[in-house]
Amino acid sequence: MKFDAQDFELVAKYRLTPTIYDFRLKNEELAAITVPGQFVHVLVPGKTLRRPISVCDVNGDKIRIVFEVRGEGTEILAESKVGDSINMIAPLGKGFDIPEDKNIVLIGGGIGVPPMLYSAHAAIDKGCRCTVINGFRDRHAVILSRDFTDLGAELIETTDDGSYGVKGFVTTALEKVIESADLICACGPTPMLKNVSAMAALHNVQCFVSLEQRMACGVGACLGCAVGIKKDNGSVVYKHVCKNGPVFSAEEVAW
Amino acid sequence: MKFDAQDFELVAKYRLTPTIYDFRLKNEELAAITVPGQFVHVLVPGKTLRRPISVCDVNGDKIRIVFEVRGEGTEILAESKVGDSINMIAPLGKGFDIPEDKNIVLIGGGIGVPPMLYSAHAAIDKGCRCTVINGFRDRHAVILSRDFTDLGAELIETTDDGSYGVKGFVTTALEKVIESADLICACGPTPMLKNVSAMAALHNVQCFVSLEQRMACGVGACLGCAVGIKKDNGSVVYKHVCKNGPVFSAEEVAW
Amino acid sequence: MADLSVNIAGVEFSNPIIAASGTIGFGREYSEMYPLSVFGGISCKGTTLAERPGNPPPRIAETPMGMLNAVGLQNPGVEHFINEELPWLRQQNTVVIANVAGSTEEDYCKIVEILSDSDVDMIELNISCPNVKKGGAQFGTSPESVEKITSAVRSHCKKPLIIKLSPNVADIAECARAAESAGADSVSLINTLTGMRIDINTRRPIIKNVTGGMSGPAVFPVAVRMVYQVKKAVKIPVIGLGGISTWKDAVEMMIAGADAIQIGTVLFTDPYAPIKITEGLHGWLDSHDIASVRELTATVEV
Amino acid sequence: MADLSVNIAGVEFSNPIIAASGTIGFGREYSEMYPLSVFGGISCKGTTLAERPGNPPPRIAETPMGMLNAVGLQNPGVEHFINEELPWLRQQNTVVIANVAGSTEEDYCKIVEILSDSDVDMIELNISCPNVKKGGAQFGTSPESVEKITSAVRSHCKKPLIIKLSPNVADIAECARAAESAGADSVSLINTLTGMRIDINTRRPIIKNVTGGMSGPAVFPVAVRMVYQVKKAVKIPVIGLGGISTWKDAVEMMIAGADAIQIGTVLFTDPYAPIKITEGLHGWLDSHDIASVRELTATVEV
Ligand SMILES: Cc1cc2nc3c(=O)[nH]c(=O)nc-3n(C[C@H](O)[C@H](O)[C@H](O)COP(=O)(O)OP(=O)(O)OC[C@H]3O[C@@H](n4cnc5c(N)ncnc54)[C@H](O)[C@@H]3O)c2cc1C
Ligand SMILES: Cc1cc2nc3c(=O)[nH]c(=O)nc-3n(C[C@H](O)[C@H](O)[C@H](O)COP(=O)(O)OP(=O)(O)OC[C@H]3O[C@@H](n4cnc5c(N)ncnc54)[C@H](O)[C@@H]3O)c2cc1C
Ligand SMILES: Cc1cc2nc3c(=O)[nH]c(=O)nc-3n(C[C@H](O)[C@H](O)[C@H](O)COP(=O)(O)O)c2cc1C
Ligand SMILES: Cc1cc2nc3c(=O)[nH]c(=O)nc-3n(C[C@H](O)[C@H](O)[C@H](O)COP(=O)(O)O)c2cc1C
Ligand code: FES
Ligand code: FES
Repeated sequence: MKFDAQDFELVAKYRLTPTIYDFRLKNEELAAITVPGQFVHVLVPGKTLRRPISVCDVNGDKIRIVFEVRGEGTEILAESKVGDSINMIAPLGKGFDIPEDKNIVLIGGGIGVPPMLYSAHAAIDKGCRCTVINGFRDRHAVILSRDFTDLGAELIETTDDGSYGVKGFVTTALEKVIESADLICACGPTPMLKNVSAMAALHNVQCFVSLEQRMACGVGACLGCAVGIKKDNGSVVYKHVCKNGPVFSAEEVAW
Repeated sequence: MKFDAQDFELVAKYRLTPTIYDFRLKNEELAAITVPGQFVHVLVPGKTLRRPISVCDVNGDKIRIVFEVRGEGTEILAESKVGDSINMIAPLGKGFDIPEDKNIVLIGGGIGVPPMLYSAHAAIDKGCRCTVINGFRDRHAVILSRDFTDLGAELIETTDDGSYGVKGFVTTALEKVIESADLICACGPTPMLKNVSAMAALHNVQCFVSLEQRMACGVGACLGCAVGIKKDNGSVVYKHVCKNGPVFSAEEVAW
Repeated sequence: MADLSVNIAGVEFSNPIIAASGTIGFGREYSEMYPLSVFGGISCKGTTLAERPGNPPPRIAETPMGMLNAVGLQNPGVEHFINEELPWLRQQNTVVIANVAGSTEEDYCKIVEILSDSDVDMIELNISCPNVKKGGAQFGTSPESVEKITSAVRSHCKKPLIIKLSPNVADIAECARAAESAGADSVSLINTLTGMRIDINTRRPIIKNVTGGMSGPAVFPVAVRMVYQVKKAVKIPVIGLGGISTWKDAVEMMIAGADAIQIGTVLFTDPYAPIKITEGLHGWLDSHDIASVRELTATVEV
Repeated sequence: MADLSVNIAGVEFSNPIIAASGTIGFGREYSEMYPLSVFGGISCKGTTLAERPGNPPPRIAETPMGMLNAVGLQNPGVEHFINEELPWLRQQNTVVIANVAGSTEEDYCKIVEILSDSDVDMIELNISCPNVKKGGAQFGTSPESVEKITSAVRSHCKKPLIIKLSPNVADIAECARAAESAGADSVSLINTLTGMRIDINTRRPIIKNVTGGMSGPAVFPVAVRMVYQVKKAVKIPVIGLGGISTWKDAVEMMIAGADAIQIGTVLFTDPYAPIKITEGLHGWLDSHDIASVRELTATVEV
């Protein structure tokens, strides 16, 4: 089995900010086979399409997801109660390929921060030196700081307005640490990923990014979640975020 | 004000049978102006059309409704929790005209029983002698017995299969008491109402029936809930259950 | 606060929200809940020359995020409308639109002539009612028939004339063009999509008329698409409707191409929808520093 | 237990539930969750002569009880299908239907010729894809064009031929009749209704292609109506689809006139839908003492 649609029991629920929720969900079978960067496709009662949410962390038989209420679907999801069954197709997609014993820089922007926690978790387990740069709009949007430092990652936090941590974008912070990096993994808004990719290319550092696209099936069948990918000959083909991604090598993305 | 769409607070909720629920809802303004035989038009989350439900009783600022789970809408409604706000357009329609000091026979069939409770309540308040005949499929479907006897009504209960009360239909019981009746009021399935009406006509007793029809607006604007009504000249016109009814004089209904 | 007024074919509306024909009758019932002036205008129940009994029940069925209806144009006839309903409606401080249906071209012309001498502000021609056996639907199904009925009626019509288009066609933009070239002052769209539901236990259609007209949120994406296509095809004002239920839908419909909107089915779900939509429009326009709702029309960037 | 098998144009299906084209690809992904033999058949992703890149993203939008898509026929071409997908699919113990699209009549004929020599069981002609700029849609918009493309393809087709009809027409029964008289062995309907959504903040269409095809529960009543109309118009088997999401919907669609059904969008909501629908059918048929699902077809009493 690579993935399946099954019920997960919501065993704990926290509110990290007024709009961001932290769910802990239990399913022994499916939690166990998840790797960093993969996502779950969540059924929302009353909605035709499921919502893709990255796995924020895995602990034993529990999956953690952290999501922001953006529209109707995530609003309904946020109303779930501990004890509820939530149907998810999991685990989905191709995650980050975390190497052993390297200098790795993980970058999260806003609601792109959660998947980097599981990545940091895995990187530290694999003996990497792990620098995490998380960027937020302002101090009210900051999430998961303790989770990263508890892991033993070196954490740099930036806010656009300087109301918390370093003022500026993640790239400002990245510039200072990029020289010693073997690998960069990033998740966040497209402009941020584009800038991070450009900087990585400039410094010749390998870089992987996690992309978003609107999805229907979530498993690679409907071809809905297209993203332009450069082929070796320079031409662009559409690959699919749910199956070929969400993690892509930065240099192959046709931004 | 004749009616309005407002929130009612669900203050108590009981389950009378595995599929029948008893809701007590509070709204001072609107509860106060309701008369027996009127209904409320209930908003169901996620559904385009509201559900019409008869008022089962009114006590001060509280309205009571008793409904059966039939399809998706009533299923969602049944999941409401005490403390929830339920939006209802209320009170709607033309109810039973309960006279003073008469011999009145009230007949309820199945889920047509609830509105007869408020009618009995009003009839007894107005000094009527009140005989109630309630018919059910079998003993598992019997509801509200204590409520009627507590009021001081004379209660006759029938079941189709004889598993409780008198075996047979309400008309079997009606036949025994009709001679002394000044007025019959009935609510229930159409075949029952038709038979009751025929018997009333035969014995020359005035009879009013509460009809059902699928509704959209519930207030008389969309002309959706048509029912054929005989005019004096014998021709049939469509009137509307929500506005001209749900209570009609039995002799004017074009069955 | 932003200016919500719009002008359709020379008629001023205090806001762009019009009650859709057939969903609010002649307004009396909803006036129990709030003043009808919350609507920029009201399109009255479809009116025919003579009284019509309408279809046998059931006339209503629920569908996923929508409904079917086959009321069949039950109405008291145009004389009754003018004598009994219009005087009262006239005092409600909202634009009054008569919605007209007929079985023959002569019917349409005659009733439009009668209404032209009445106090109504505008006439909306329902050439697309799918729920009556004779007449109605066939006038709206091809550009040729739209052109023919519009021309015929035009010469009898002294009021601004709105042609209401059917979505049950292969190319609605062609129909709109036909209406425009035949002299329509505006088009409104969409009327209902023809649908059907069956009770699996009785194996009978839920709607006695067999088929009915589908409306409500389910049809909204189809309506947005058609309004977008029609707006590109004609110069006359476009009134957009079909499934609008929130202020966001209203904004979306206007951005797609609507100069004004109508709301119907949502009134059944929430009678207070027009008030909520107005409030939502004000809030959104103000927070985006948009001075007039008219600035939204047809601003979609493709 | 009731017999669920159906026979469409000489091809035996173990049950009447077919995966709708474009929603299950070539089946590999869903086979991770359950054997594809839960489906009576699979209609594969629309295949063209040459590989096609498809439309730029976004290709998907949600709508009330439905969705829009404008994938734009991204597919690896017919040769790849035959060489890389078909051999595997053949072993999955389900009827394999190739779904074909083209930009020109010649395209259609050529690809059908190639598929006629392959191992597929049936060919479904998508003459109604609304999401590609060139070709596709215009073949399905009038009875004349349906007749023309069907006749042309027929003479090249050695497999049972299903014509898939577009709902974006004024009279779908006419289109079905045209397909039948030109030699179609079956018709399937409905393809998607054209719709549009706009992001009010960016004022851009959510779907990059501007419009997209609407599917899902919202369209179910339209599909039921059309299947009912088509079944009355033709003698060839009718495959009904559009918004089916429960076993009750499946029963309703068959009662309306379908000999078999397809399910698409519901797979996104619940991949296990085919299994639940099969179970539901068994339960309902048995409790009603109906020996075969075939007894349901076209039994609506009007
Ligand atoms: C691989 C992947 C991982 C993600 N991980 C997370 C995460 O860990 N935490 C988190 O908060 N969000 C995450 N997102 C974004 C999340 O999927 C959207 O915020 C969510 O789908 C919005 O749904 P809604 O009901 O709130 O919005 P609506 O606007 O009601 O959604 C309407 C439709 O658009 C889709 N949609 C809207 N925005 C997006 C988006 N940004 N990406 C994809 N589809 C979208 C919805 O899925 C739905 O189909 C991820 C997206 C992807 C593709
Ligand atoms: C005036 C009036 C008073 C009523 N009082 C009561 C009551 O006190 N208790 C009670 O249990 N039921 C009552 N009913 C019936 C109740 O309205 C239906 O059982 C209910 O609407 C079914 O909704 P659903 O979501 O369960 O079914 P669904 O099948 O999901 O409903 C689909 C649509 O059909 C309509 N519908 C289905 N059955 C009926 C019906 N019998 N009458 C009218 N509309 C229907 C629904 O309102 C909805 O619009 C009353 C009906 C009317 C007209
Ligand atoms: C119950 C009902 C009755 C209707 N009667 C008419 C009518 O008489 N004339 C007309 O032009 N449209 C009529 N319509 C169509 C509506 O005016 C409107 O075009 C359609 O419902 C789509 O809008 P909505 O989704 O906002 O309801 C009716 C619709 C409903 C639901
Ligand atoms: C993502 C997606 C892709 C589709 N691709 C095709 C296709 O390639 N060929 C085709 O004939 N129909 C295609 N369709 C239409 C479906 O086969 C079906 O006709 C439609 O979705 C209605 O059924 P449903 O509501 O069950 O999904 C596609 C539908 C979707 C949602
Ligand atoms: S969502 Fe279906 S292919 Fe990605
Ligand atoms: S439900 Fe609208 S008139 Fe009765």
